[in-house]
Formats: sequence, structure tokens, C-alpha cells
Amino acid sequence: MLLAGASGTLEVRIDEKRFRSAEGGAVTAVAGLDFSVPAGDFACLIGPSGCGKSTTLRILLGLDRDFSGHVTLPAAGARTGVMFQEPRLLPWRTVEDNVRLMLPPARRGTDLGPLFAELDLAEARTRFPQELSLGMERRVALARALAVEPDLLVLDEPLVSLDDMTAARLRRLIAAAAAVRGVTVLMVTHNVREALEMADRLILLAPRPTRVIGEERLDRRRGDRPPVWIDSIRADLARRYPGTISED
Amino acid sequence: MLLAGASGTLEVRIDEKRFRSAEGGAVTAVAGLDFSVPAGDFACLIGPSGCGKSTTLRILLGLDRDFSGHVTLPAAGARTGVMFQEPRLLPWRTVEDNVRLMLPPARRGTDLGPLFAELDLAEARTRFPQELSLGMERRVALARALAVEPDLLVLDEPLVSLDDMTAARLRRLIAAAAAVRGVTVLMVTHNVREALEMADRLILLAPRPTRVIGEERLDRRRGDRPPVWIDSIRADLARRYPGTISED
Amino acid sequence: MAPDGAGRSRGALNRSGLRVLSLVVFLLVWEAIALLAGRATMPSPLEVGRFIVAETAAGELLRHLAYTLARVAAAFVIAMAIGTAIGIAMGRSQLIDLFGDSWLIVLLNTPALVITVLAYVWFGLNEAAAIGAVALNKIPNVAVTMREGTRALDPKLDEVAEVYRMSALDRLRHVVLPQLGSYLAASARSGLALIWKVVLLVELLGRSNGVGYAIHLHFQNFDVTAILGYSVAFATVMLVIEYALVQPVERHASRWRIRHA
Amino acid sequence: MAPDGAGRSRGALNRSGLRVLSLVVFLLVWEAIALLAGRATMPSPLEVGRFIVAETAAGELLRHLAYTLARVAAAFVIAMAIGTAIGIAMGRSQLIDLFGDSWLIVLLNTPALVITVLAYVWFGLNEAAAIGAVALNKIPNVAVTMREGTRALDPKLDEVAEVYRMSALDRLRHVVLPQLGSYLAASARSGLALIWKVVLLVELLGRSNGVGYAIHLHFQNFDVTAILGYSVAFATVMLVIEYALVQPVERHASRWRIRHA
Amino acid sequence: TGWGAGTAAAAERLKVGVLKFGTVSWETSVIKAHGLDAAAGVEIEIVELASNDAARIAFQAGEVDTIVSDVLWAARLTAENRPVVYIPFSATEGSIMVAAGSPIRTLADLKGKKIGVAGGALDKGWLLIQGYARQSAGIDLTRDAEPVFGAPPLLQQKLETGELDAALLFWNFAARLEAKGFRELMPFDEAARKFGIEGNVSLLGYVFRAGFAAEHPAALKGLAEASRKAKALLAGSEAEWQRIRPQMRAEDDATFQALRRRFLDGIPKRPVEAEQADARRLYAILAEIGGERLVGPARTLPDGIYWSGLKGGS
Ligand SMILES: Nc1ncnc2c1ncn2[C@@H]1O[C@H](COP(=O)(O)OP(=O)(O)OP(=O)(O)O)[C@@H](O)[C@H]1O
Ligand SMILES: Nc1ncnc2c1ncn2[C@@H]1O[C@H](COP(=O)(O)OP(=O)(O)OP(=O)(O)O)[C@@H](O)[C@H]1O
Ligand SMILES: [Mg+2]
Ligand SMILES: [Mg+2]
Repeated sequence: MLLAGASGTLEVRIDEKRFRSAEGGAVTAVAGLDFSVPAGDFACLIGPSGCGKSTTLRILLGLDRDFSGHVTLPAAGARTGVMFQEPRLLPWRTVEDNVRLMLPPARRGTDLGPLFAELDLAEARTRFPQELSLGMERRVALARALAVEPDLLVLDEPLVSLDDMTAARLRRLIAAAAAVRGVTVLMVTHNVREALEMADRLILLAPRPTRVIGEERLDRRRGDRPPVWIDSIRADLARRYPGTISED
Repeated sequence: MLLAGASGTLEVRIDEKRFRSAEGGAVTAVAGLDFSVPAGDFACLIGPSGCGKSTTLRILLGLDRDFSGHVTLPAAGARTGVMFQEPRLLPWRTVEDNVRLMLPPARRGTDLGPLFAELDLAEARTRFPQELSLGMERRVALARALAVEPDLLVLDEPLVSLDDMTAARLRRLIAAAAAVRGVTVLMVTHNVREALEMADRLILLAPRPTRVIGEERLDRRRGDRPPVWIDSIRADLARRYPGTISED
Repeated sequence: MAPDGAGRSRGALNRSGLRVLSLVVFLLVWEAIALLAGRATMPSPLEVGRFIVAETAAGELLRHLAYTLARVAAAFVIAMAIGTAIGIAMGRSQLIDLFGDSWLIVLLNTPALVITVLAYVWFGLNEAAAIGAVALNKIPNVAVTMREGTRALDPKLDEVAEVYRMSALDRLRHVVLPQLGSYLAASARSGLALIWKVVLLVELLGRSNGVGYAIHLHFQNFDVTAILGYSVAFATVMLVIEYALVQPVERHASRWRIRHA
Repeated sequence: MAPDGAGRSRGALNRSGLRVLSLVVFLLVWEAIALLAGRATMPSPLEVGRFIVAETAAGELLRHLAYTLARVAAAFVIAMAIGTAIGIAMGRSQLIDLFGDSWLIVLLNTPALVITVLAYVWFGLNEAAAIGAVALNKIPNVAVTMREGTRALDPKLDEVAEVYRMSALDRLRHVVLPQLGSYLAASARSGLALIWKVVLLVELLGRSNGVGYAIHLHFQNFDVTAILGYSVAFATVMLVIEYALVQPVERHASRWRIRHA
Repeated sequence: TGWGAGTAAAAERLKVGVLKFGTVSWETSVIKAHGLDAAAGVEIEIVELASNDAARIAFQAGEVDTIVSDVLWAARLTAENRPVVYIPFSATEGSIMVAAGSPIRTLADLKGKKIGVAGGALDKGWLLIQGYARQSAGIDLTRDAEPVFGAPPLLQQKLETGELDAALLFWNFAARLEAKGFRELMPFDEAARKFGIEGNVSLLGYVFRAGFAAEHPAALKGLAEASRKAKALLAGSEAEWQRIRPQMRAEDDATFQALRRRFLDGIPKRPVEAEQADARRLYAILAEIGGERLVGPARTLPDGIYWSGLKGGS
């Protein structure tokens, strides 16, 4: 069930999500997962590979309605920017068209120049996706998610396949977008350092079938989190969630 | 030009690689790149997103012959295990078939159980790729590359999209495969820590059009590289290659 | 949210239910047309049914049907095999494509009548000429479809096959043909239909049996009931083949596809 | 390794060179067959050429060709539009598919003769009935192909369109149709050919002009030269359309595809 | 399948291509039933075909030794260096039919009307009537009327429903219409007589490759003999007609009678020389009206078309 409330809070409760496999047999991906993200919060989902993170995102985006549970979106008619785990660009449209075509009609005319420049895609605007490197494709996918000026931003591992320099720049870009009042962000990441740098709250997930095994609020202001602080929190988390977060 | 020599050393010299874009105009991806990897060495390629790493790998694998330069493979008829940047599985074959079908006919009957178990794919063997999470698909791609018992192992960012625990386990798995006498490994990664943990040599690349801007031999024995050592080398590299390797 | 267990059996029920409904509606529409058009120009389903029963009892229908089906089957197998081979070759090699392209278009646009007549005149009025003519009519269509399919092949999977040195046969079986699946399905289905249209012509022009021969005989007397009877009989055979053979195979071959709810 | 600059123009040269070569070989093969078969059953290319010139001078050829082309064009547009719509609907909705499936197979396997005769009987011996009959013959083939294409659509791109709330029209234009491109190309090409085969029958049964009528007229006298003349004339028109129109459009629409060396 | 070579089969066997429900099959069925072929020293093998087109292909491909076709076609083949010989089979021809109550009384009334034409623009009947209309009423039917070419059964149906005002149909279709109360506007032979043709011309006949005929004169003679005897039987015996009635596909008695009457009227009765003379005249007229498109390169009926074995006899 999928409802858009006026609460402003994103509420996700998935009692059960089962897949039926083609070869017969069922796979329970999610069982008793329950969390909520207040409006304007930046939440990171952290969990082992194959636990059910992408499945959860698909459900809360309304792409999969075959589950038992209940989802409340932050606001009715909220605009959503999504970065899937793979780039998912339209191969037959140029980079620029890939971004522009997803804009709400009223914003189709927007100047995308600054955004492309920030993502280092200026010279790739007229190229087709298959002429890009994977890292570039992923940046286009991020551009597409940010260009809609979303109320809800859903990112599935946005910063993999990028070098340190670029990743750092994009982290700042995402943080800036998230800083706009009221944008709720839900980001999946395997990089705990990244999560500790950017998030207001961490949601730690169990292996499949997944559920929440811990939630951590990070009260220190984003942008004021020195490496030592991050390392100490990380060490603390590794101690408390030994199966989920590793020592180094 | 592509030649298999008997030298045992992988030699790559790409004078120029140009793409002609569909919309007209040419993109020079590589210009004057030149490096070699002795037999049995583990080399990591590190360079910014879109610089030309995957292009270089495609050329040395013989998948792109439209370049000027010269490639010498370690040995004539060497078996190659490749993990592309995307999983590239056959969607219409089960996980197990995806691995088994790529084995040389003589080894088709091999028991793949232990490999799947190590990659935590045991229960996914009969599933189809679209029923897996991306991280699982990537692990299947790694299984495919390792199963052939390669002489040359080419990995394009093998460990992204995996949680810390899984990534650490797979690092050990790859290191074990590489430890077999004579296996030459060429791995692209954006994770400098990972490279410092696993490689015998780092090859640092310039932005597009790419060329080698530095090569570092790491003499300390793999498996005996404590975090402090890694951090210090990393800091040193960040100082010497400020545009390529970031401070933290 | 619906309890999961019920889903599958309910689906199966819906499936046959809808099919039966569809058939009933079809017959009703036909009956309505028959009433409107008057008996002479459009017999009712019942009359056609009676004709089929009578003609079957007379042994005529099954005999003609058997001849036609045999020809259709032979021509189908030949055309699919040759057409697919040509299509894949043209899709893969630009050289072959450039060379064969115009031949393909000429053949594609040569009337069935011309091909059939020439085949009969050159090779005699025999089964081989008949089947060859049908196959020749169909080959370019298969080739054109398979060529498009081959052009749409994913080069990334090709690269995988290349680096792992798959044998040519393995590549065909595991990499190429599965990707061509929907193109094969499309050209098999519309191909069967095309073949059947051409078989009628071929039988009309030079055979002494088969549904085409029978339909034309009855056309001389403007016996619409008989024409529809033969036509319905053939379509029924095709429906049975489709539901009993083609669709199960297709479902199995595409079970890896994620289905939408 | 070859200097890059030369690549493109050499490619263009090769392209036309090969086409011309292919044509020359075609004519040579034809001439050889004509020599072997004897003039009566297989006229040489020259004789057919002479016939085409004479018939064009007499004004006959162009007139019949124009009629046929007009019918082909009209039926093509109608069949592609309706067939594509049906195919997409059936590919997308299991309900529609289950319901319409058997209708499709029946229509697919109904002989052109039956459809044409019924169309003429019900709607009169006029242009509308003729074009309608041709279109009706072709619609199920288009629908079957487009249904396969629709089933092969990438659900992942659909999800993108969904989360970004693309309008139905935008989805069709930017997400669905480009994926159906090769299916459209395949069914357009083999469709044009099928239509042309059916147009011949339709013209033969109830029109007083067109290539089908002309071919049948000459067939009465077993005038193979004339039959081949009309057939070649039509194929030539199709070749021109293919090279001047279809292929450039196709190349443009698929320029995003990475081409193999 | 060389011209003139003939099949190397046993001399006394003859493969005849017939349409299953066509008039030739009426005759061959009588021949077979009474063993007339064996009596005449030839064994006829019947090959059933679905259409006239099929018959012509079968003949061209050498699959059958003879079919019944029209003399114009025989002349054309001969003129094109594929010599054939011809044995008259029937003089029955098609006619223009109109509804019983139709206001159309003469050719002149066809002005502005929709006329169905079964054989296409080059049909001999159509040409003859065109010529006659021009001569007698001064109208050009191709311009002043609206000819509609199409398949005969379809045209018959369209005439019945009133979509056509008149239709020029082959005689068996005309007979069926006659049984339904339709009226003959003008029979073909009437038009022919207007052009100075004296008697019924048998425009339909058995056609053989000349080479085959030369090698197997006995087979031809046997067929001619059997054919004549069969026709005689049909002319004199009601029982014979009842026997072949299923083959005639007559839906009612009126149709049956009409078909029978027209068939009997068409039996060639004149010496072949007379036939040939009239055929020559008719051919010249048609060649004039139809031009090369109709008759091919030969402006006059080529010599030697009528099989010499018939001359003086028949
Ligand atoms: N269509 C499907 N049919 C069957 N099982 C599926 C299907 N889709 C996903 N699964 C299973 O559901 C589980 C969760 O998948 P999901 O993609 O949500 O994982 P994830 O947490 O995103 O993992 P990763 O970090 O690797 O991306 C996996 O075990 C996967 O195999
Ligand atoms: N087919 C092509 N046509 C045109 N340009 C191309 C093509 N393929 C790659 N390029 C360009 O070549 C450059 C190098 O691409 P490559 O995929 O090798 O980068 P990469 O180093 O692997 O990057 P990443 O880390 O993002 O994967 C990129 O700028 C890309 O846009
Ligand atoms: Mg995932
Ligand atoms: Mg890359």
C-alpha cells in the first residue's frame, strides 16, 4: 500500500516482501522492516550485499506494489529524484536529452550548463551514453536526479566507480542539494566513512531477509566532521555492529 | 596490433586511441600510454573517472583493434579471466550456467561448489541474473573470472557495490588466486587503500587522454601491510600526485 | 498484498476463462455479422460447422488439410533455417550485407505468383518445386527480421564470449540465439501465416490437393460456407499448435524475464 | 591503425562499389539462367529491359505502377499504425493479450483470398474495400512482431520513466518506440513486401488497374517477359525507396549504437 | 521440358489436365465411365487442377500432354516459336448478362453503366463486343461505360446484388445466372456473326505441343475419337447427365438444365476446314481490335494450328 501523507515524514513499513523465482521457490527479501525519515533529514541505509536495500527503495518509490506493509511519502505530489544502482540512461538519447527529458514540462527549458559543469560533463553533453565511461554515465544519472530539484532524493550507491577527487566533489554537490530546506534524502551506501560524513541518521540493516538492526542519529553538524571524529564513530559502530561494519 | 610473445611480461604501448563520436567529432582517449607488468605481478591502474582505463583494458584484451601501438600478452594461448566494469551476465542463463559456460570445454565438469560458497552465492546458483542484487551479480562475474583458473586476470573495479565485510573477503579471495605462481593481475580501482593492500605495483594515470604519470613499486610483502603503513604510503602518494590521489 | 498462494492458480483460471470468453465473443460477433449480412454472403458459424463435419466425414477435409500442413511444415523449416542463417550473416558482416542487400529487396518484392510460376515451369509440377517456391517466398522475410535482430545484439555480451573464447557453436546457442528469441518468435508466427498464404497460391497454381486447391474450387462456385469451412479448419489447427506447442515453449524460453505485476 | 581520416570516404566508396558489383553479379546470374533455360521460359535482362521501356512509352507501366504504389502506401500506413497499436497493447497488458490472442491467430491464418473476397462482397468493388482488405491482411503480422518487441522492452527504463513521471506521450516517443526500432524496421520491410503480395491478389480479384492486374493479364498469355518486367519495375521502385529513404532514416535512428570495426 | 520433344512415356498414354468441376471433366468422366479411351487406343490419365492458370502452367511445364484452352492462346504460342496443335472442343462462349428487369436492351444502353468483365481487358468476348458496340452504336465501351475487371464468381455475385448493371461472364456463369432469371443481352456468337462469321466457331480446344503430336498421332486420334463419342453419348442420353450431375455443381434443376443446354449447343459440328476458315476471319478481326497486346506477334492465325490428323475427317 502506498499513501502520500501530509506529515512530511517518510514512513516505511514492509511487513514482508517475497519474490517468486522463475525456477520455482520463493525468496523473502524483506521481513519486518520499519523506519521513518523526518522531512529534510539525510538518511543512509547500510547493509550487506543482497540484503534487500534496492528492493526497499523500489517499494517506497512505488515501483513494486506486491508487498505487505505500508509506505507514507513525505508530501503528496512530491517530486522525486532517483539514482538507481545502475545508470539506466536511454542509450538512444544524448546526455543532455537524458537529463532534460525527465524534467517536469515546466522546467524543460532550464539551463543545465552549470550542473553539467559541476559534474565535469560539459564536453559530453551531445554524446550518447554508450560513448561514455561508466563513471561518466553514473554522473549523468546523478545529474538527472538533481536536475528535477527534488523534494525527495533517493540514491542507490551514487558514488561508486568514481575516483577520490570526483567522489569528494560530488559529495559536496549532493550535500548542497540536500541542504535546501525540506529535501529528504535516502541514500544507500557501502562506504561507512561517506555515510558518516554526510548523513543525519544511519539505518543499519540485517542480511536477507532484511530488517532494521540499529538506527544512529549523528548530531554533529554536517560539514564540521573531521576525519578523527569519523574514525572514532566508525570504530564505535564496528564494535556495536560487528557483522555489519568492519574494523577498518 | 596485438601479439602474444613468450616473454611472460605484459607489455602495453598505446600511441593513440581515438573514438569517432556518433554526432561527429573525435575523442582521443589514450595518447602515449606505455607500461608493462612482469609475469606474476599484481598491478593496479589508478586514474580519474573517464580517463581511459576501461579503454586500455579492452585494447589489451584484443577487443578493440582500432588503435596505434602494440600489445604483448604474457604467453601465447594464455587463459584470461576478465571482470568487466558491469557484470555482463547472460540474463537467460542461470548463475551456475553463466560461470560454467565460460570454462574451457575440458573443465566444464568442475565442481563449482566451493567457489560459489566462498562468494556467498551457494543459494543463488539456480537463479537467473535478473533475480539477483547488483552486488550479487558482480560476485557472479568475479566467480566467472576466477573459475577459468586464468593466467592473466583483468579486473575492472571488481569490488564496488559490496559491503565492507564482503569486500574484505573477496580481496582475500583475489589475493589467493593471484598468489598462484605466474598469474599476472591487472586491476582497475578507485580505492587507493585497496590498491595499497593488494598490489605489487601501482600505475597512476593522467586524465583523458590518458598516459602513465607515475609507477610505484610496493616492495612490502602482500599480507603484511598494516593500516598504518598503508596510511603513510597513501599520504606520501597524495603529496606527490596531488591531482590524482586525495588527502583522505 | 493479496495472499501470495492464491496468485498462481487464480492466474491459470483467469487465463482459460479469458480464452473461452474471447472465443464466445468471437462466435457471437460472427453470428451477428451473419444475421446482418444475410446467409448468402456470410454463413453463420453453425452452418460452417456443419460443413466442416460433413466434409470431414467425406474424408475430403482431413486429406486436404494433411497435404497443406505437410507443405507448410516443410517450407517453414527450410525457410526458417536458411532465412535465419542469411539474416545473421548479413547482420554480422557489413560486407555480406552490402552485397546481399539488393538481392534481398528484389526477392522480397517479387510477387509470389512470379516465383511460383517460374518454379513450376523450371522444376516441374512437383512437390519439391511447390515447397521450394513457398520457402523462397518466405526466406527474405525471415532474413530481414533476423538481420534486424542481429544488428540489435548486445556487443557487450559478445565481448564476454570473445575473452572467454567460447566456441562458435556455444556462442550461437548461449549468446546469440537467446537474444534473437523474440525476433525468431515474431518471424515464426508471422512466417507461418505468410507461408500458409503462399501455399494457397502454390496449390492453386499447380497442385491437385491441399486446402488452397479446395478453397479455389469452392470459390469458383462462390461457396462461401465451404471457403470459410476450410479456412476455419486450418486456423483451428494453428490455434491448437499455438496453445499446445508454441506458447509453452515461448514461456519456458523467456522465463528469465522479470514479469510486471 | 589505418589512418583515421581515410576511413570514412573509403567506406563510402566500398559501399557503392559493392552495391554496383552486387547488381552486376545479379544481372550476370540472370543472363546465365536465361541462356540455360531458353528464351521461352526465362527472358534475358535485356529483353525485360526493352519491355519496360516499351511499356513505359505506352504509358501503361507508370499508370499501373502508380495505382499499385498508392494502394501499397495507403494500406501500409493503416496497417502499421493499427498493427503497432494492437501489438503494443497486447505486449503491455496480459488481459488484452489473453483476450485478443486467438483472434490474432485466426486473422493471421485466414487466407488473403477469403479476406479479400469478403471485403469485396460486403463493401463493394471499390478502392476502400481493396485497401482495407490489404491492410487487414497485414495488421496481424505487424501486431505479432510489435507484441514480441513490447515484451522485450527493458523494465528498468520503464521504472525510470515512472519515477520521473514522464507523460504517456513522452514515454512512447523517448522510451518505448526507440526500443521497438528494430522491430518496426523488420515489420515495415517485410510488411511492405507482404502488402505488395496481397495487393496483387486484391487487384487480380477486383480492380481494373495496378501491377497485379497487369501481371495477371500477361499471365493469361503466359508472357513471362511482361510479368518479369512489371515485377522488376516494382522492385526497382522499392530499391530506390530503400536506399534513398529507409536506410538513411534507419542509420540516423540507430547512430547511437556502437558499431563493430 | 523441351518443346517438340514430348514426353518419352508410353505412346498410348495421355495426360489430360482438367478442372475438377469444369466442363472438360464432364466429358472425361463419360470417357472413363465407358472406357471410350481404351476403345480408341489411348489411355487417358486425368490430372485435376484448381484453375485455368494452373492448367496453363502444367502445360508449359510439360506435366500434362494436353489441356483445353482457347485458340488465341494456341496461336500466340505458335507465333512465339512454341508450336502447338489444336483440336476443337467447344463453341460455347460467354455472354453479357443483365437482370431480368433491367432497362438495358441493346449495347447502346450500356452507356454510362458499370459492366463487369470476367476475362480482363484482353478478353476476346470483351473485345468483340467493344468492336461491335463501336460499329453498331458508335460508343466506346472503355470510355462511355465503366468496365470493372475481376474474378468471375465475384462479378456474378455483384451482378446479383445489383452493384453491377451488366456482366460479361464465361458461359457456365452465364448459365447459372440464366437459371436465376437473368437475361442474355447479347451472346458472343451473335456479335461474331455481325462481323461476318458464318457459324459457331470452336474457340476452345485441346492443345498439344506440336512435337508431341507428331510423335504420338495415335494418342491424339484416340482422344479426338473418344471425345466425339462422349459428346454423342451426352447428346443422346439423359442417364449420362444424371451421372455427371454431381460434378456440375448445379444447385437446382433450372441451373442444371441451362448448363446442359449450353454445353450441347457448343458441341462442334462443322468440318474442321469450315471451323478453320471462320477462326481465321475472327482472328483477323480480334487482331485488329486487340492489337499485339491480345494476339502477340502473329497478325493472322498461324498455319498448321488445327491438327492435320483431323482434316477431312472429324
Ligand atoms: N525478481 C527477483 N526474483 C527473485 N529474487 C529477487 C528478485 N529481485 C531481488 N531478489 C533477491 O532479493 C534480495 C535483495 O535484493 P536487493 O537488490 O534488494 O539487494 P541489495 O540490498 O540492493 O543488494 P546490493 O547491495 O548487492 O545491491 C536478493 O537476495 C535478491 O537475490
Ligand atoms: N565508443 C566511444 N565513442 C566515443 N568516446 C568514447 C567511446 N568509448 C569511450 N569513450 C570516451 O573515452 C574516454 C575513456 O573512457 P573509459 O571507459 O576508458 O574511461 P575509464 O577510465 O574506464 O572511466 P571510469 O573510471 O569512469 O570507468 C571517455 O572520455 C569516454 O567518453
Ligand atoms: Mg542493490
Ligand atoms: Mg571504466
